[in-house]
Amino acid sequence: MVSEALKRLWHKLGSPRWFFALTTPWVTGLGCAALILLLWGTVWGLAFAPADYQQGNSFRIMYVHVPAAMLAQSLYIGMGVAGFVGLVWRMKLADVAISASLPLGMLVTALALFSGSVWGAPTWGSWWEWDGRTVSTLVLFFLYVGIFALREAILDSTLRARASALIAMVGTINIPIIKYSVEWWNTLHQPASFSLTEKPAMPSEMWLPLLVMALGFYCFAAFVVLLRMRAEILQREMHARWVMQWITERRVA
Amino acid sequence: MITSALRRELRILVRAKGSVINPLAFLLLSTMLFVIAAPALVDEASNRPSTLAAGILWTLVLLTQLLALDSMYRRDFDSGVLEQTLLNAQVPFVAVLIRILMQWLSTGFIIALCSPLLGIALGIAPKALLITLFSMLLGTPALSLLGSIGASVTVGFNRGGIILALLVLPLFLPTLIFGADMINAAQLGGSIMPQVYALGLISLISLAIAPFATLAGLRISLEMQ
Amino acid sequence: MITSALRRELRILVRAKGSVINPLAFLLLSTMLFVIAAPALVDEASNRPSTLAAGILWTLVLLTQLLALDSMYRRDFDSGVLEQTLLNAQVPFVAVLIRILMQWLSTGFIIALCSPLLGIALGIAPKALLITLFSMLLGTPALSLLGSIGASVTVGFNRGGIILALLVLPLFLPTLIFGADMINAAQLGGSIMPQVYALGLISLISLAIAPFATLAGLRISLEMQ
Amino acid sequence: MLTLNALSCERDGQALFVPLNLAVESGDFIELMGANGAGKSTLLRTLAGLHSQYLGQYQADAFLYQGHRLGLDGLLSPLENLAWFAGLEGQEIQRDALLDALATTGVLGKAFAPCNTLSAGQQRRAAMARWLVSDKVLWLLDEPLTALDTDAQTLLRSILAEHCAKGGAVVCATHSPIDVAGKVTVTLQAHDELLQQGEAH
Amino acid sequence: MLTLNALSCERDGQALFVPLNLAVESGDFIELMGANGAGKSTLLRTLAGLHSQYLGQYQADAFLYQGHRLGLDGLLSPLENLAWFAGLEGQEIQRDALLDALATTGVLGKAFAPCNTLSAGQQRRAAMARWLVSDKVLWLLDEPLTALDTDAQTLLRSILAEHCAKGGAVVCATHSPIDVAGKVTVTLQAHDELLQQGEAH
Ligand code: HEM
Ligand SMILES: Nc1ncnc2c1ncn2[C@@H]1O[C@H](COP(=O)(O)OP(=O)(O)OP(=O)(O)O)[C@@H](O)[C@H]1O
Ligand SMILES: Nc1ncnc2c1ncn2[C@@H]1O[C@H](COP(=O)(O)OP(=O)(O)OP(=O)(O)O)[C@@H](O)[C@H]1O
Ligand SMILES: [Mg+2]
Ligand SMILES: [Mg+2]
Repeated sequence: MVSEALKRLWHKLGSPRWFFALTTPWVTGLGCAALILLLWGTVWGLAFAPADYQQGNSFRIMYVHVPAAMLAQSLYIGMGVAGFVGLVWRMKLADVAISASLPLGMLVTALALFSGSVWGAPTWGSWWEWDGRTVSTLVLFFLYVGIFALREAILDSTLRARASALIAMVGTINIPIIKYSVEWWNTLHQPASFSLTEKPAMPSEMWLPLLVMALGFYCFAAFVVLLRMRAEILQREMHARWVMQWITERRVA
Repeated sequence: MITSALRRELRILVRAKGSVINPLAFLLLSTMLFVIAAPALVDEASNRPSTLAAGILWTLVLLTQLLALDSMYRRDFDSGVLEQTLLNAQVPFVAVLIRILMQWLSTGFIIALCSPLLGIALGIAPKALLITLFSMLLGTPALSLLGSIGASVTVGFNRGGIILALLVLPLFLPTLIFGADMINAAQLGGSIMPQVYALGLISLISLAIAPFATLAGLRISLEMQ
Repeated sequence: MITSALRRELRILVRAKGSVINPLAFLLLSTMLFVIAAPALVDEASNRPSTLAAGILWTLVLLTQLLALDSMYRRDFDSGVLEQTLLNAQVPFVAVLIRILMQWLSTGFIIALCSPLLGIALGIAPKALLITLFSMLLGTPALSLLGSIGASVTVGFNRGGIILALLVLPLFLPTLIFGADMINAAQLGGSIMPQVYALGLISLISLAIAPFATLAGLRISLEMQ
Repeated sequence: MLTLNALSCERDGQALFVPLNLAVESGDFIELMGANGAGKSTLLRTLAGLHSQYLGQYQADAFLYQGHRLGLDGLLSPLENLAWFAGLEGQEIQRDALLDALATTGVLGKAFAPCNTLSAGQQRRAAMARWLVSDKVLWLLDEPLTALDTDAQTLLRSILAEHCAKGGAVVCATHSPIDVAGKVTVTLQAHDELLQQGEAH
Repeated sequence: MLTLNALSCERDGQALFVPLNLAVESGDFIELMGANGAGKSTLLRTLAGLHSQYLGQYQADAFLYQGHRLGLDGLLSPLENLAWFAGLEGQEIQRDALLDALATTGVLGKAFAPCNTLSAGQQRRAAMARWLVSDKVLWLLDEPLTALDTDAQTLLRSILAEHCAKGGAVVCATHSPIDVAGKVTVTLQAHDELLQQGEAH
């Protein structure tokens, strides 16, 4: 009984139409949450949080940098999971998810790199330092670019889906290895003068806004990915009857 | 099946002698370029053990491997041998494994054998030359294995070469780091065991993933026709 | 004829976007690998102007160019477009020249534009960054031109990639030396005019030789079928 | 040996031809015809498991597939290619049997020359020799007449007829009819033709 | 238009076929036959200037050569390929004329799809469209019937007949006879056959 129900649910999950219907109410919710959290976090972080006693106001870049860096990794892992699901169960939705998160992931990684460099200029005295985290973020960026290039190169949509699922999966397996090795390398060679590994002892007025910002980033990402997935579904199922219906209903409303 | 596949690979190796000699020649040439373009490198090395040399050597090995990977499945793909292999082999898994093994023998293995020589050219401390060889033997299998995955997915493209690089070089990073580190540890007289474990682990994990992923990649490429 | 050939090249460039983005990505990646494998490089650079960095940058540009060269004529050769071009073009010379120009635009030119960035990563002195760009603009045409000769001769081989490297890298050597030297001279505050003349001369001589030699090479490759 | 159940191949999500039902038994010779682009090659690749976008079901016995790419290694001679192929299938390799097969298809004279120095027809003949040493019963062939001269065309016919007589089965895409006794011609009807005739689904 | 004077092609220093004398005039249709490996493809490549090992002389007018490799860029559509080809020859490009040519050969429906997504026969048809827009008088064709369906085969015949009727000339290697009025069949006799018959040179 239970397994039957699970099977049916699983089958349903694979249906773009069902996904589309299910997520319709989420879009506005996520969008609003993202907007509110980001606004709240920004105002709090930029205007009300106390300045750092060492770095002054430049530390406020943290409110962009840290959430961006976290999101960059999460999105890649999400792609890996989607890749696994797509390869094993041949679920079309998985590829929709990959194609929806890929550009956002690249952008967010670029943002983490950029904000990090901008932050590095006043704190490290240089735009770029070769350190464990900077390198693993850079490698993450290249992993994204690799999948992007691969997708560009394959015309057929089914094959594109399978190839990028495979590569996303292999990349995800390797992410821990890469991270571990890069950190090892850093500890051996770099003086720990600017080590990021220690959690800075921040007062709560400083990290609470960070938490809000991080939540905001994640909501924003969920919102964008969802929106892009829905757009992609509409495009892929352009000729299906339910899409026509949906469009006419919206016209009427 | 294994003997006849091995026999074929050996024959091709003998006919296309280039496949053994060329990667080596490329490595020698690019090492030479380096030494010419950056003579300061060797100058400094003559004074104290150079931690640069190990990194440069390993990077060049990576790039050489990359160049060789591009043609790993291309010939078989274009001629239809690949599709026949996957369709008719009793165990396609074994066929792929043999291919990877031969690729390693004709690149990584040969490179490893010659690495002490290159180490000398780049100014690696004499006592670390044997460890250089050892680090290559331990690390290059991972390059062939992980590279095979990238090669299998890109073999259907005309412009595969550089997409392959993008896919594969990030995966090569850990090998590079531990490989270079092992040589440096030997130069500085420290323990090399952590690096040995790390390299071995990476090669083992690659061995576990690569044949399956390669098979999947080849199947995808064959559908592209 | 020129407009229609240019239009075709542009279309292919747009369809196979990889051909512009990928060499650049490869260059960035291999630079990163270098710095990771040899962090001492940048450490030392931060103390005094690094004469190593210029050499390494130019060597990496050479290797990138090499990777891109392999596919320069391959697609056209395999599809038979090459044979039709040589048979039907009003002036085959011009057709080849256009091909080389586009190859340069999609590799050397783009690389040149991004070279200051790489210079920063490798620790080239800020005052020499503009000269870095300039040396790339002056030197990379020679790479495309000379490389085209090698690519034309090896396009008929399956394992062209590495033979190509062997043929072409020695030809690249003068460009490498003068290019790296020019940056170093700028870093040390010396005159760069001798290197400018030398690089310009090399590119001009290559321009005079390459199209004819490429045509001859392509004819030979076409006979191999 | 081979059954197709409302099978229709897809490219980019579009069905190519009107769904096909077919049951191939031992001894059958199926001639697959249809206009250029009807989907013959795609159908054969699907049956060989090299194309996974399709509607309907099929089920196939152990098969031999011969597509446009011959599967001969250009650096190896026909004999070496044959030996490798036999080994791949796990057969015992008998050099004389292989040479016999090459003699039958008329490329004994080139048995030791690298395949990329063979003419188009000679390469086809070398590939045909492979069918003779294979023990697969179902043959899936894509335009096997290509590049064959008149002698070789006759030879091909007799090889196919003999294979069917021995209890094998052949599915063969072709544009010029192949005279084999008892053949069944299946014509693929392109899906858009059907739509044009107003019989929209 | 084309004259062959005791021409015999060589491979690895071995003459392939008995030297050939031939004078092709405007309106001629030459059907080039011969066993697999007789040297048809090599002869055509020689005439096109793509093979330089031969004995004897030949002289040819401006020609169009169509070998086994079609000369279509896989990334470009048939229309774009045609436009490029016309530009290469220095012709004024008229998009409508190109589309007309594609319509004649029956690939108008694929005029805008990348060539590597066309079926074997569709690619051949696209290549045929190129002959129609070319202004070369002498056509050198290597097995043009390959992969064409029955419609396209008929079309090919009529295109060739029309070209000859308009004062062109065609030399065409083929294994199945092409019915064009007034055709001349030249059969290449392999050199080693000759040797076997004891008429050593
Ligand atoms: C381009 C340069 C930089 C890159 C690529 C980078 C990358 C990263 C990454 C990947 C994280 C981890 C996010 C997570 O927890 O998942 C991180 C966190 C962080 N980074 Fe950066 N970073 C850069 C520069 C900087 C600079 C210059 C500073 C300030 C001195 C800085 C301060 C921080 C802080 C405070 C955290 C949070 C640490 C924690 O919570 O564990 N970063 N960065
Ligand atoms: N690249 C090559 N190198 C050496 N010999 C070759 C090469 N290509 C063909 N040959 C040999 O030259 C001879 C003639 O080949 P060619 O391709 O011209 O024959 P053909 O008449 O076109 O045959 P087919 O009907 O099979 O197409 C053959 O015996 C072949 O083995
Ligand atoms: N790689 C591809 N990607 C997308 N579409 C393709 C691809 N290959 C073929 N097609 C399309 O699929 C259809 C069927 O092609 P297929 O090669 O199966 O035809 P066919 O019946 O074998 O034709 P022919 O007689 O010309 O060989 C064609 O319309 C073609 O345009
Ligand atoms: Mg077909
Ligand atoms: Mg021929």
